[in-house]
Amino acid sequence: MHALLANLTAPLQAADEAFDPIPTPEIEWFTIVPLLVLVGAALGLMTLTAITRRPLFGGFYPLATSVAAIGAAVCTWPIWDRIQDPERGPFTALAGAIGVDGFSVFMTVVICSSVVVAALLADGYLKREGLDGPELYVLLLLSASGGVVMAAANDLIVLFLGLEILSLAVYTLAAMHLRRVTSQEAGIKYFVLGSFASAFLLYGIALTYGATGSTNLVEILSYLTQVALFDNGLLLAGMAMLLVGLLFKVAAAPFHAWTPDVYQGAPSPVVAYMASGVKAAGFAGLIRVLYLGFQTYRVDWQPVIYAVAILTLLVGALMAVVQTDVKRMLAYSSINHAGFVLVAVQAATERGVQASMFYLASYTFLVGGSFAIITIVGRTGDDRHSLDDYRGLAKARPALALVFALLLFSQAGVPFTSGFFAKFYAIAAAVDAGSYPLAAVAMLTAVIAAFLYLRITVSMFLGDVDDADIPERRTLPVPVGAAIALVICVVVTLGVGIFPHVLTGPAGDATAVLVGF
Amino acid sequence: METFVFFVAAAICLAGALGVVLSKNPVHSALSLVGTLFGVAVLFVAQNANFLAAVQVIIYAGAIVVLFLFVIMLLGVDRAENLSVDPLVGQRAAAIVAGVAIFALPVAALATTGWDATGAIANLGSVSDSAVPDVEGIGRVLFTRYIFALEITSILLAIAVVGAVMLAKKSPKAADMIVDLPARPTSTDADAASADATSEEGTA
Amino acid sequence: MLLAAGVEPSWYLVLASALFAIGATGLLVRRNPLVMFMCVELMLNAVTLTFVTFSRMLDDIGGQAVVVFVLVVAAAEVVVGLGIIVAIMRRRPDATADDLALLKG
Amino acid sequence: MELLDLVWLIPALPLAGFLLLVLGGRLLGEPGAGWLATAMMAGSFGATVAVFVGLLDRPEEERVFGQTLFEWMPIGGWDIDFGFYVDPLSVAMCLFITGVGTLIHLYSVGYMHGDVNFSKFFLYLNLFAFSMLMLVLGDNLLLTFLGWEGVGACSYFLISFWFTDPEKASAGKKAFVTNRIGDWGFMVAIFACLAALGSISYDEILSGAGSLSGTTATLIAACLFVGAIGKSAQFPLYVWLPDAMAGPTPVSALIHAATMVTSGVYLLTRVNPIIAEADTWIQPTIAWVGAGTALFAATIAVSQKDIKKVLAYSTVSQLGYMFLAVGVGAYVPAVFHMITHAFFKALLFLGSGSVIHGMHEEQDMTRMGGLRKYMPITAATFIVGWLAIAGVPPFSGFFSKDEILLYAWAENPALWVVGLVTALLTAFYMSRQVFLVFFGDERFTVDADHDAHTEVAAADEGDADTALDTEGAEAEALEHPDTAGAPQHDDVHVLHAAPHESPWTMTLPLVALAGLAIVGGAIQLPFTSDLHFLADWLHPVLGDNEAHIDVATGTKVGLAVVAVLAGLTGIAIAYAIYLRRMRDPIEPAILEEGWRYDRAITSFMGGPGRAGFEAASNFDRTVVDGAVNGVGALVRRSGGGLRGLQSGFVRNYALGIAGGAVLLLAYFLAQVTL
Repeated sequence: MHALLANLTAPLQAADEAFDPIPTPEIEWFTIVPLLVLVGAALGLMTLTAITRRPLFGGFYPLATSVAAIGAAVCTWPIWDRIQDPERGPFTALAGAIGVDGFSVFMTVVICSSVVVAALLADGYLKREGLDGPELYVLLLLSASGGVVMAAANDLIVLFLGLEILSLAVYTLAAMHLRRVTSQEAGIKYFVLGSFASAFLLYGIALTYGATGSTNLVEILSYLTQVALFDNGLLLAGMAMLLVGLLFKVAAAPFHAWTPDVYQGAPSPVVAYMASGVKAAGFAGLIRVLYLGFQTYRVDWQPVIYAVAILTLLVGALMAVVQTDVKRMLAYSSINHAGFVLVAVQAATERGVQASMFYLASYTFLVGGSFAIITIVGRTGDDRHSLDDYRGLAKARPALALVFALLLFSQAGVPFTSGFFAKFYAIAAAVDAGSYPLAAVAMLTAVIAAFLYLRITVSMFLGDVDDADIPERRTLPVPVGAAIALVICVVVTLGVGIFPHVLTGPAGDATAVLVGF
Repeated sequence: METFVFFVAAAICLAGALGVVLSKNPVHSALSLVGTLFGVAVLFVAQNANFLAAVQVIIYAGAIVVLFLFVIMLLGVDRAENLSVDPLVGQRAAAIVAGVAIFALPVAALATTGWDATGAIANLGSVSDSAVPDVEGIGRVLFTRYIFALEITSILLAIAVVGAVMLAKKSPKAADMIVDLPARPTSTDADAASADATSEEGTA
Repeated sequence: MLLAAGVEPSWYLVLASALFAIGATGLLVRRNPLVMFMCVELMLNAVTLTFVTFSRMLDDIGGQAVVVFVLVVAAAEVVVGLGIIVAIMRRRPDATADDLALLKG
Repeated sequence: MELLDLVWLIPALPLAGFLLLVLGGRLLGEPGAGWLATAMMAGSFGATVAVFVGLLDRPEEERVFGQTLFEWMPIGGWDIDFGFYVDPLSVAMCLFITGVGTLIHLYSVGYMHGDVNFSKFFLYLNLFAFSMLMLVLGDNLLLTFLGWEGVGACSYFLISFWFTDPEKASAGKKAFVTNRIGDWGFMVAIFACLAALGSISYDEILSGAGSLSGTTATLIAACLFVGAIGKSAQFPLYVWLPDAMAGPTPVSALIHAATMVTSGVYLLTRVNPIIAEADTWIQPTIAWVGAGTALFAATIAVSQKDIKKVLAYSTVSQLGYMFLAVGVGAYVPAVFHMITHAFFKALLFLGSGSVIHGMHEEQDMTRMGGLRKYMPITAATFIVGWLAIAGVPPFSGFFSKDEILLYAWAENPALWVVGLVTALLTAFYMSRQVFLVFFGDERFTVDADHDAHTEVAAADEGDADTALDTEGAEAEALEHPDTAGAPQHDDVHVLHAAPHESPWTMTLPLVALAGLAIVGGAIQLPFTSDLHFLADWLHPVLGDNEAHIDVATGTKVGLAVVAVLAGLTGIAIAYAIYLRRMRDPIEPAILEEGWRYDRAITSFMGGPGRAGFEAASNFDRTVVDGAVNGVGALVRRSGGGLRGLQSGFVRNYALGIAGGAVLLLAYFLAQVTL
């Protein structure tokens, strides 16, 4: 028996000896604990559901999801601690695949926060719409893991995979409300355009690979600093294609057209995640590629981001003003916000990164809270989003209207809210970099966009209230999860608005150590 | 010899690609796609990427296209599409201009470098070294430099599974569908917007 | 004449660029979501061809390894994409991309 | 020294009041919430006085100091701190903000009696006071800007306080939007300072102003000026202020007369070193915008019927004086007028509130008359305010206005002429108001029994705006006084109860303010520099940037006499038109001429007459208002145009992506030099 076995395995052993064993790289496990927590929680949730067939208790899924996301955020602490240790500092891990630096940690936390908010919102939403099930949470966690990968990606292929992980889950989530025609439409539009854009991104990676011989951002950087590639069309074309894919993800004009349609059609809690987590991950990728890989080619990409920022700001603000659907308004306003982040990004300075990090972090809570309200007001069917549906909200649900007004004013950049400092830093970064016209345009669009937020607020607080309608509105149910999410968002918005250093501090610490910067 | 192979395979690729775009019937498009995939596989072989050629045929032609055909048959959507006219005015012309530009600009980019790649040579290992088969070379790279990328592809596949399950969960009946947008008037939206604007001003 | 000249690696790149452009144009002109999606596959194939060609030009195996990831992504995209398309077209088999235009403005 | 450490208390007390009201406002209810808020303001006033005394103890050159509380925003090289900038200017501002503020808080206790949102009102008032004090005390531009925005937001909330009324809510909206335009200028200025000086703290800005290039200084000054005209309601951004009168009257008094609207003047005074560095066209521009606004608003005020609208345009006009002063480098007179104006305009607004209160929410002056019998205290104090604003010596307004006119004369006699004409008009329309409200016949009847009549009254209020058209009809009604008393007459206002004097909480502030309006001029007496208390006090702030004029004493006296004569002329004309005729109703010809005041103005003043005033009003309504709305329409239109691109077709969107990709590729490849 043994002999037989030995005979059977002998050729295999011979084959083993014929090749050198592959020297697998050392895996610094602690650097990917947040990722593992997110993925593990997703898979655990899925497995548990397969066994138990129903949640352990009401609200189990959102609770588990939030705990996992918070856990992932907490698990960044040892990494942060080590990075901030001046003797060790930032480093690359997993054979150079990921950059472990303050920036990645900061963005990881931002993305995890957006997951918490979205999961809390989803609870009431799914029950209301009769879509109960763990899938949304599983996909949310998996998608966030893609975002975390993007935030740390040190290699274009890893970035691409992260982007696909992030996006594929969100495509599905956008289409998940199968009873709504618009949700289906949102899903397919997002999917077709998303895969179109990622094909460009991939082509860009290929051309960059051809020009530099590597897909690793640090290697690209060192190659570009050693070998001056003047007038290298391949590299420039690769950069252009990469920008197409990344600017699509952050919804910058002229790659923005999907945003309003998808935001309007997709389920509201998912939109909350799209506008915060997905956008933050997209910007993380963009900043990594531009600031790390192509930092020596700053003069080439800076004008492009400059122009795109202007276009994005204007399109977002102008289009938002003429909408009558609140969800769509906020979709356009999110384009305007993306423009502000681009204003910071184009500065190509450390301060620019700090400003964009601050912006993304505060915007995550602003938009999360705003979409919490939209989820609530949307009511069963998720389709009551016109301005008229907000008329007289202040009378029916004063607290809700007040919170929404606060979040909207913050988005408008009114002082004492996080939105003000977000805009302030973004513009200050641009001014610092000498981009005065851009700063002026950014401020101008902030003024234009103020009309929009005011319009919603006015219709909430004024509105010729149809009294017959109020009793119905008074019964607008505010699920526990959404209420918690709102409280979190309001606290952060006001807290950061009054004490901005709670966020500027970490943002400052984080960028000082962006690898290669 | 390679020249001959290149031209034949390139012709197959282009014909297939044009077939995908120009076939009225989606089934024909899918079959043309197989042609392109096959042509690309041949080009892989011509460039010593034997492993990838095999994978290309197995995964792409064997799995992906079959999935396409399966869906077409399942849904019975093999209805011919009228390609003689595009309902979106100007779309086709603009698409062709864009297509030409997307072809020409990378080629122009290539021309600036003297039709050559400018990257670092043999960064992760040689292809031409006959002592190391490409399977081994790829395997080594996948398990060293790209180990993290390789691992996270599992997340991608998990998403594909969960997503497919969720989308296939249950098909709502027509009566349950929520068409939440009122049919819009076909008149120009700008007019409607300005009318709305004036009414807004009126209340102001 | 061309045959005599021997094949230049850059020809592969030009071919890949052509495939990419055809795919992109196809997505812009076709209305059937399935065919549009096939066009995306064409584009991805153009990219894999580019990678393999650069891998040869640079004598670097890394370019080939990347193709494996592209294949995986393509497969996953197909699953999700077809899932969405099936979900929609099961109820509306005749729907074209142009019919899905409720959301606009 | 110890006294100066109390600075933080000045804004902290109103903030504490605000927080307490947020937490327990509903519990406190009426009148507890009001008293709490008032007490906080009074405490703040006390702290300000303490700081003032502390500052007085110091030698002049040590009176400017910053007090950093904590590091606010450590980011990059720009560490912006949270701190106070204490100097004679900010303390002077704080004194009248907290002083007048306390009185208005007290007044509100009576005025808001019975309002369902009583505690909320005081919550906003305290928040406003906090923001305003931060604006004044902040030690850097950003902190000032935060206060600036804070007062704007509070103003917005308070204007829209009765938000169920669409007109009022939309007035709040207008205020918000117009102010954003001004704020844009302010923001640009902040960033320009950051870029040019690397700091926005006043310490560094003011000391570094000399090193600025002329262009930068001009840019900063011009942008701050844009911000100032937005907040201080100067042409063409004044449109929000008259509309803002929709808010409760104490709000009008506090925000739209005494404090917030003067912050533009404060800001320009604060940055006087930058203005000094700027190109020479800046100051004349400020002066002419101010003078133009003053005259323009005064002409509009002449034809207003709403008791508060007259005061609103009057405020715009008086603010114009202050800008005129700033423009000719007369910062001290600007601040001086700001202070006296705070006294008498708050007094007038509160008095008008008292009238409205006593008349049961009637605001149309053509339906008042003879009210001095019913509300003597209000009438007496209002008359004091009237004499002050009309520039009758020795009331405070005379001194401050005279000083401004003096500097204007020294700079450019044309400015002086505009100022003088404005002074005449001011005296005229204020007299008109006083005569229409407190003197003459009662143009209302009291009918306590018929509840039905209150509805008529309510309906009448609705068409206050169209009242201009019914002017003729009303005049005819008065031609036949025997029918005027008939309660059945449609055009005669019917009250369900007699007008009454307001409670002590409302009259006490009136009396206090009237006292201040009388003696307020004492802080800066003319003719001898020994009595220039305010100028001496502000000297550390202004230094040499204050204009020095060299005008003979004889000229000074002459100018003062001319100014007084102008004021008296205005009063006399109004007296002739509005009062003489009323006392003498037997002379129908005079009466007719008199009531048709438009014609009378034409004959008396030889001026543009009704058409002119109407034109000014129309210009206000159509062109300026229209321009503000037009910007909105432009934005909407361009958005509407872009909307066509958002066609809903996924292939169109894909084309956009492909097109963008082509553009990017083309741009990048164009960088390649072959």
